[in-house]
Amino acid sequence: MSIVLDTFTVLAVTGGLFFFLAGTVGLLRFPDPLTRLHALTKADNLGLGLIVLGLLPQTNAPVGALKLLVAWLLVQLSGATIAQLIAREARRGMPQA
Amino acid sequence: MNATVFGLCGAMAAGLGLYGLITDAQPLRKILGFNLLGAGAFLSFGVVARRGAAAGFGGDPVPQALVITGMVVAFAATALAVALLLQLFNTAGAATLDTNATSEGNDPPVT
Amino acid sequence: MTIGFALDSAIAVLVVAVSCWTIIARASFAAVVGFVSFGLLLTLVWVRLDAVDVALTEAAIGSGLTGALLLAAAARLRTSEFATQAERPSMALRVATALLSATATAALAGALFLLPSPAPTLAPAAAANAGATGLGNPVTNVLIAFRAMDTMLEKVVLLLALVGVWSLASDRFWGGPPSPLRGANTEGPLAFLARLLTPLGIVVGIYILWEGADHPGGAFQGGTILAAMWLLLMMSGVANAPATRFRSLRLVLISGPMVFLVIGLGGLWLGEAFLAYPVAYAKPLILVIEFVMTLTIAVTLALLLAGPPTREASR
Amino acid sequence: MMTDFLLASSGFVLAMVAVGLIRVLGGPANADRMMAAQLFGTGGIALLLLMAAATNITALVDVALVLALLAAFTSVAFVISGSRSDMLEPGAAEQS
Repeated sequence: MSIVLDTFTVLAVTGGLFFFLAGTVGLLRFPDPLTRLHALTKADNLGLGLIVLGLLPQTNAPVGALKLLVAWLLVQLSGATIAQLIAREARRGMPQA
Repeated sequence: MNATVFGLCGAMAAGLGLYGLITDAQPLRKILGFNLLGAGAFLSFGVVARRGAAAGFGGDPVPQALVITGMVVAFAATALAVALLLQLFNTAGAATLDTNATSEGNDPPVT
Repeated sequence: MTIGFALDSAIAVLVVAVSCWTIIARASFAAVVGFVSFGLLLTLVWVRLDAVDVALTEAAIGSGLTGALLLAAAARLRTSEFATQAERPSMALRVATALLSATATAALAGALFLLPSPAPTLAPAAAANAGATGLGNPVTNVLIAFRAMDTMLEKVVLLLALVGVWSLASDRFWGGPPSPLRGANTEGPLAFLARLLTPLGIVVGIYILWEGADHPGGAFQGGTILAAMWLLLMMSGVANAPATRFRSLRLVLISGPMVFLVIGLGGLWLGEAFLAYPVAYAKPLILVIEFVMTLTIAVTLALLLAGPPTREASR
Repeated sequence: MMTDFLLASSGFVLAMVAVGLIRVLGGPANADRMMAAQLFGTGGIALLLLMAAATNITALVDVALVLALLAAFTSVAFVISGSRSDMLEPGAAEQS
């Protein structure tokens, strides 16, 4: 049973790491703030979600799992809104840049 | 020992903060430098706390508590410094510590 | 262990790189962003040093509140920035300062390397006396019981700093509210975020306070989170900065140090010492102090950040 | 074995945050710099959660929670002061 769970953890965390890598590559390669913001917020959020999913079997108490999910929820809620706010700023600065 | 790496890092941050505090002409950057200096000192003290790990604790709790107190006091000092700086900007029209610049400039509006 | 060492070294190199950026960046806004990143990285350092209580404080005060304070100041001073940039000190002064800073760094690093080998520690003493308070978190024990005098005086320092900030107001604004913290466009997403995040944040803040008895956390960290949530409401325009003349507000501001003082004098009156808690009531007394202190810290920190009153008090 | 994997994973996320941080601090637009807190809001939290699982210190999850809240707060502060300094831009930018 624990082998199955550990394999699941390794797979999900590796998947998460892949999306963090993708987000960073996007951040480095994309030409303007809006696309860079896209790379950062979309890919990293998916990466964090997969890592949280992968870590769930490793928690030894239900409270621990709940806290992981709350952390993920907090990032989702704030990330979506803040990405929009930063995008507005980026768009106002665009004509000059 | 791992903690030593962070001790070195704290010492360097403190040195960089001191450099910024003295050489940068902008008061806001001086405040930043001062905070960097403080953070470096706290970090060095944190290494001392880590070295004192005993009795099942990961570090000596007394320096840790002192660092927490220090951080709150540092915030209070920074807030007061920033308020003074903004007041200087509002009355003198420029955020500068150069006494010649302010006395030559237009007279501060009396409030 | 080697993976851990590589991780620690990478964090340390990053911390030094970001502090360099904070000093050399041209624009103040960029420098402050560097400083906020520095604070967030320090949180990781404290975690690696096994000082989770300090990590929580650093995340909340060191990078969060200090960052917001300095960012607002950088935005206000933007027009004056380029004029002051011209006043660069001479080359000789800069070289001399670099030498001085290098010496200070070397001295600090040397002091750490030359520390006696079984380092002096008060950890066994803190462990031996933990039973007197009934709390499981040694750092909370030190803060509230063993060195309660420091913590009480630190509350007084916070209050004095606030008096200092308020006294910068001109006479006719005394007792009025500080400037609004609002940005250019607060409608829509920002107000939505503030309404959604604040309840969650208050729960997390109280949870951190509650955890502080036996696990990392406590009044400072919980209070700072509550302050940040209140400021978020003010920044998004959902709530307004309060007029500083309100009696209830001022009562909250002084209640933290007052409760501490009263309980401390009570210890003296009972024939023990100033701030000595009677053993049977130690835990409930400490909980009362922590709870009141959290409220005082939250309100004081938020008002420190809001700045001096700039508008007339409405009657 | 699991511990090593989780610790190495947190090292990988740290490397990603480091590269991203260097990119973001360099700008050129202030909008880029505002992403710094967001970067820690996702990367830093992933790192802390991985470390918590690797070292079995559950309190690190609390640090991640606090960091998530404060990163959101700091991001809002970034956007608000960034927009304020943009409002002052004409004049300031031309003087330089």
